[in-house]
Amino acid sequence: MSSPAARRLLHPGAWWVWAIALAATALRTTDPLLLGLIAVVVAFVVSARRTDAPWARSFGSFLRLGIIVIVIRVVFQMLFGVRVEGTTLFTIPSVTLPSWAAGVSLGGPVTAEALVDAACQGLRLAVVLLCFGAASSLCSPYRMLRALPSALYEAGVAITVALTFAPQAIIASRQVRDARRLRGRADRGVRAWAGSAMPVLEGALDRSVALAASMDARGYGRRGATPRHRRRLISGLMLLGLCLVAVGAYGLLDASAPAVLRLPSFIAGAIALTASLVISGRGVERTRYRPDPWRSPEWIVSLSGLAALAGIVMAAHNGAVLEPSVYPLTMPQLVPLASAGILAALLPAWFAPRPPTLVEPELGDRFEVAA
Amino acid sequence: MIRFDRVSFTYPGAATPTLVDVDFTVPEGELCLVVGETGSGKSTLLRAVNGLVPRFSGGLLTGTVTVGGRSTALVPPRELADVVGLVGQDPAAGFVTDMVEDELAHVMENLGVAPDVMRRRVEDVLDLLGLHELRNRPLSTLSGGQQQRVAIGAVLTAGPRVLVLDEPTSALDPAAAEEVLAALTRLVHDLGITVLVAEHRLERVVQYADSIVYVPGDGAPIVIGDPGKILAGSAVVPPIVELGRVAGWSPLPLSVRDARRAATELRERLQPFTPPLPSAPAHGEVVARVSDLHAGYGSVAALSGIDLEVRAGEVVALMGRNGAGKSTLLSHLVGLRAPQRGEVRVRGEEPHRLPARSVIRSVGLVPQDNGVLLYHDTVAAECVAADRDGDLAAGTTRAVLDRLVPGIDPRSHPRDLSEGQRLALALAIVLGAEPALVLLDEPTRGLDYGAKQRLITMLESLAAEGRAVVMATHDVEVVAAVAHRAVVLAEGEIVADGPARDVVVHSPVFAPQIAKVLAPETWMTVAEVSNALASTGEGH
Amino acid sequence: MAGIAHAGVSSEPSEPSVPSVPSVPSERTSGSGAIRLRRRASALLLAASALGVVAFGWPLFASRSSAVDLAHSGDAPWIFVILVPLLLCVIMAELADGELDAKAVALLGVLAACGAALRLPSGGVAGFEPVFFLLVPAGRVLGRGFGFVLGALTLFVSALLTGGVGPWLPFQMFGAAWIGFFAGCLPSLRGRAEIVMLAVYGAIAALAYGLALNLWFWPFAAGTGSSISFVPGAGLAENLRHFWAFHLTTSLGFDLPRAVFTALFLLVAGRPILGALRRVSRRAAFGVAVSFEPSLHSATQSEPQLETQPEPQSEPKPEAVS
Amino acid sequence: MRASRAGICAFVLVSVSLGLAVATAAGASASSGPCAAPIIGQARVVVVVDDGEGGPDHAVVTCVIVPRGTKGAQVLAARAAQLGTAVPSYAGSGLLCSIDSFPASQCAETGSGSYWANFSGTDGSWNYSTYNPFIRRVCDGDVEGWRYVVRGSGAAGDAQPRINAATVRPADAWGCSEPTSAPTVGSGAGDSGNTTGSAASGSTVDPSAPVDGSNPSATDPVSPDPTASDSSAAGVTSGASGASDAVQRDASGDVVLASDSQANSEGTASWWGAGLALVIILLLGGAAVFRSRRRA
Repeated sequence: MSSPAARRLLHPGAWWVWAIALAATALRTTDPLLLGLIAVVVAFVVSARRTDAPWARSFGSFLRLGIIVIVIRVVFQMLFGVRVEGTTLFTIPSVTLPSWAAGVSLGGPVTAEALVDAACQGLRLAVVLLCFGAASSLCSPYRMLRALPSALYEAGVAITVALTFAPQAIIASRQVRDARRLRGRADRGVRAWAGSAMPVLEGALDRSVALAASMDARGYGRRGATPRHRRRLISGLMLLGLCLVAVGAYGLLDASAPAVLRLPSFIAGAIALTASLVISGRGVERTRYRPDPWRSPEWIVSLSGLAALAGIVMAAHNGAVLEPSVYPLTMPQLVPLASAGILAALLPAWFAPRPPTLVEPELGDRFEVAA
Repeated sequence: MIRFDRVSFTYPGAATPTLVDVDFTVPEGELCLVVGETGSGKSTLLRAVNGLVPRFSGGLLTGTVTVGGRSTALVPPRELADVVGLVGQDPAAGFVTDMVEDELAHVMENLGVAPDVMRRRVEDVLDLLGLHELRNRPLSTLSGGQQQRVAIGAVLTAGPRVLVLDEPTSALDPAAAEEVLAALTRLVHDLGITVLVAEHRLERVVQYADSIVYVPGDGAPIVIGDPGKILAGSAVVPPIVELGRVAGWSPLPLSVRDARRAATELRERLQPFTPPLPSAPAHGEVVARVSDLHAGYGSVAALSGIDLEVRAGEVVALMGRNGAGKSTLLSHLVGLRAPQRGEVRVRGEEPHRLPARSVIRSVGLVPQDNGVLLYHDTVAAECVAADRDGDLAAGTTRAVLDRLVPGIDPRSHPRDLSEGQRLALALAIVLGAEPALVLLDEPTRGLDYGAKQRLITMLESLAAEGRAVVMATHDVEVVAAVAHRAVVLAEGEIVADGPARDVVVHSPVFAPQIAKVLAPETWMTVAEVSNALASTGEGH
Repeated sequence: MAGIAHAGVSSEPSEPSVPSVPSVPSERTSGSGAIRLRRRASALLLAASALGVVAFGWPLFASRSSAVDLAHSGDAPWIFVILVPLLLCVIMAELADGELDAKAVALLGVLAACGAALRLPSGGVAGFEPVFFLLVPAGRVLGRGFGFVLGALTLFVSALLTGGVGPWLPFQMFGAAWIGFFAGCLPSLRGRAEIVMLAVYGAIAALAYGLALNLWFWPFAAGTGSSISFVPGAGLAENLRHFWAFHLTTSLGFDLPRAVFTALFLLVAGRPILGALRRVSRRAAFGVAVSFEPSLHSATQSEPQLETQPEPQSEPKPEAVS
Repeated sequence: MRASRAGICAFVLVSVSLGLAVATAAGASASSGPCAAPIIGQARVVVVVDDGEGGPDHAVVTCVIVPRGTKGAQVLAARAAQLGTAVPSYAGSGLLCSIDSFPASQCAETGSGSYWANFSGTDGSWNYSTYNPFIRRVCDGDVEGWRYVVRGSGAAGDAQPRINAATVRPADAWGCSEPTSAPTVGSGAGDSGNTTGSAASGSTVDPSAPVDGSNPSATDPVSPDPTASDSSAAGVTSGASGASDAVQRDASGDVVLASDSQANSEGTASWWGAGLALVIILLLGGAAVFRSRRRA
């Protein structure tokens, strides 16, 4: 079944909901089967629906990062892990660091159980990272900025300017490095790099002044300062939100704190803060040009992610074993409900619209245009 | 529509006012041209229209500037966005977003225009400026002319009644300039928008102008009036007007068409004379030889099969569209790139193999954006550094600079210099090492007539010293004045190579105004004509 | 005293009829430079930053078998990953409110772009973090508010460009923001002393940055049940010892060279960068007096609007305009 | 190029998860079951774990059935497996650090004098004992008490588990001497079951235990008296959410058959599911790599 809609970019919000939900799913299990499932599902969807934009090529590096995380966890376990009695694989000669290095003792016998445990923990973290990687390689940053709340408009504009200008800055630095040769200086090496920084910076700063003038002339920043009464309301909300969040944090950190102080107050605080953002965005007469629509594909994508989360939560509620014991080593079983949910998260690979092929010139042409 | 009422303006910390007692009115629906030397305060004047001066720049403004009935003293520039649209000198520097469509919509988002209206206006402007096929393109991939048109569109969508442009065509090749000017005249005629344009290249704009504001600078009073009358008395005039003066026509012709009508008699007077032959030293030794040069970026081929010889003492003009490969050829000549195929030899050496220190002795390049040559925070420091780089005798560069443009304050920041002064500084840095081959990329962009004249004399003296000069340029008048040879590039190939006169005169695009007026005769510059006429004067 | 307050544009009341008494004259401002820090804003900044500290250092405060101890539940610690971006948003909105005018935004965007571009080749790999090269002088010249926002934006932009939006991003943003902020709080020295001060600060900042981010990553990287992983409720000293061991064994090797690089670069290129920034803050005319006067012999229709700021107020602070 | 490297990484990641799955699959399975009537060759050990937090009912009472002569450490491990909680961790010296990953600090606090004190409640009252779980072997009916003592003396005076040892002790303990003939002890088993249940009070017995496919209940009582096992099963699972097991048994007249068939089906099902999952993972991963290669 191919995408019904024409080629367009999916609403970034949808992708993020999908990815975060999958990450939350991954956090609820150490079952290598489920984690593996999530990983491949994410990878498959990315391979099916990513663009060719520079940021969309980042998934590979997230994969590498995942491997590194797992390795780190295992190595730490081998070096620093507390010795749990189990089937010993091999033994590392044990050393004790000097006291200024906290007198940690390294090495000792390494057991299969400990390794498997560490690897599972690492795999979980790696999969969570993969979910983030998927989101950031599936969404165009420009689109994300368009979805920013109105209170962050200024910051959003600054970021847009930066995103637009960064490639030009790189080209400029290349030209400057060429220019060093024109002045008879070495054109490679660290000194060249440092030397090229200055003219680029100068040019950039000049440009910023020109840009500011043009923005000013084009009606930027008519927002002005917020009127006092709304100002008070906003500050009140922010204060309230911060306090609630602080209480929530305390609840998380102190076991003896009543449970009400934990998630509820956290959520309440978050809501208050968000509300303050929304309100401070109000009363600014500003409009969006062709905002991203939220149509059925968006629903499908976000819901499919949430399905995975729901699946694993229900499975846990039904008492399925999501963290198989490693001592003694037991066979992780396929938890049908959870697996089904995770597989549901594959839907975007077919139901999300194909991204448009964007006109992104080679840097070379850019150079020609710029030169 | 625009009313300056006894306006004077002083920049913060400046001793003398930049504008003194400016007092004029531009009626609705006129295209008004602002002319004047660099630094005479044209830009200040333009920015005063929507209040960027003084609100953005700071400083003291006396008198009142009124636009569409609103005084800039009462309303900040951003509140005037729907009355005045201002397009700066470098359109690319003013872009906020990355896509054409978003850029067009940006101003309306700020003004809070209703979405459906926004959509409609964007479509209108896309059609009005012929941008519809570019709507989904990243701005960075547009050509100069397209960028300029997008920049105009980006202010037009707010529906302003006044449009202010600062040198819209000075960075463009003739074709692109035509695009932009056509768009402008269309705005004036169809929508009755009042347009205020500052432009150095009068020859391009003056024929469209309904009136001219002449800013003499140095506090002299500003003159406004009918183009013909103003230009009669102004110091900066297009070649065609000069010709008119020489030939003693009145009223002075502003367009080639008028001139040709008036020129029949002049052509007869010039019958007996033949234009002087190109004074190229045909047998200077070959400084640079390019043979079968191929180059490209990834898949796109920038140069294919270039063969070129440059001899000592000749000035070669490199012409052609943007992206025709001019810059690429220059960067090969100076050894910034290694040829993919074929070879480049300057004085027998391959420049890209030479170490930087020895390259600068045989070939020097002044890039288009000469700012990239300047690292230091004072002119003096630049000169000293240049001496050190080329291990020259201390003060060499400074001496060269003084010969080119005397009296630049050594303490001033290179980026605060005027275009002409900066070019001179960059050129001095390059010339310090006395290269046999001097390359210039678009040297005349942003130069006014005076600065151009100085540039021309610089180039002539260089040629006289026996250096070879290759300059990539769009400026046909400069080519006509100084170039011995013209080479036209198109899509990475040489389509014409020969004496400047033969190449330039017969091309519809590259022909200078005088040639257009006096065709089929092959006169190119007013100087030639006036010399000829002077000799007739002796004749009788 | 207002850096940009009286540059005209920013403090301009949006309704034209009001002659421009600056809109917030009553509030004394605790900041200077491109972005003014009003009292409320700085208070909020303080509170939010305090929470940020908790978000970074919760392993040190957690009590035994509390919700966050990783042995029990997987996702409680991740709540902080959600919290921090929210805090950042709130701070941004508060700082931006009526303060981020065109000049500040353009400068922010361009500088952030430069920072990100510097970062692109190295990808911000440990041992080489060029962001500080620009961030520290910028915070120094353009004020702490600007420094804070710039720090956050730079890392955000470079993450967007490289598609590296991970859970660590908000924490990186917070860390860099603090560096920019404190760079704006340094004492006003001049000349050689200033450069040295910046270099020292840069080194310290680089070390602190590495330490803070490590502190966040610690529980996830080291898990529990090892002699370098965090121990809920075992007390600060105990945990610090473990963390120190972790930091030492994992990342100090990268942080030290980074600190050295930063210090050296600032020593070498500090002066020109400061110069460039000061020049632009002069050209952008942060905090220069704007004044209109009726021409002496003009009988224009509307009552002449006097808009002159008294000089002492509009005299910009050294940070804003050198 | 990039894509292909990404593909390789994907493969590595997938294979890591596969490897883990296989490795864990290699592991043995632990036994579980209620403290029903005694079984020949098996020892029923009541393990009381009290971390000292919350109220007395916070203590976790579990009945673990292990082969006779099992070492204490294995008993704890089996218990952990049965409850699905984390593995007990030990210091290098063999000193017990944490049960059910409490304290989370593992062995970090041992220096401060806080430790898991061990008591033997086999004779109905708690006796402080200092035994090495790696050495001592258990007998049927043993009651092991573990109490986490904060900054204790490390001597007999330290706090005891807050549960009456007598109430949790199986009345029909054979001790270390094995009888030759199976006795009839319905009431005892029943009451033991009930006490366990009440002491467990819902918070303790892991709901997943009955449906835990990884523990095919090989030791399901081959008991002469179904009612006993019924009541006991009901007793144990009463507090727990998943009473399905008991219910099912009530429904089906024949206990042995039902439970056995169930056990077998579960045992095979786990292998089945795992295999299925692995296949899916391989397919999807391969597809992803293929796509990204083709794109590059």
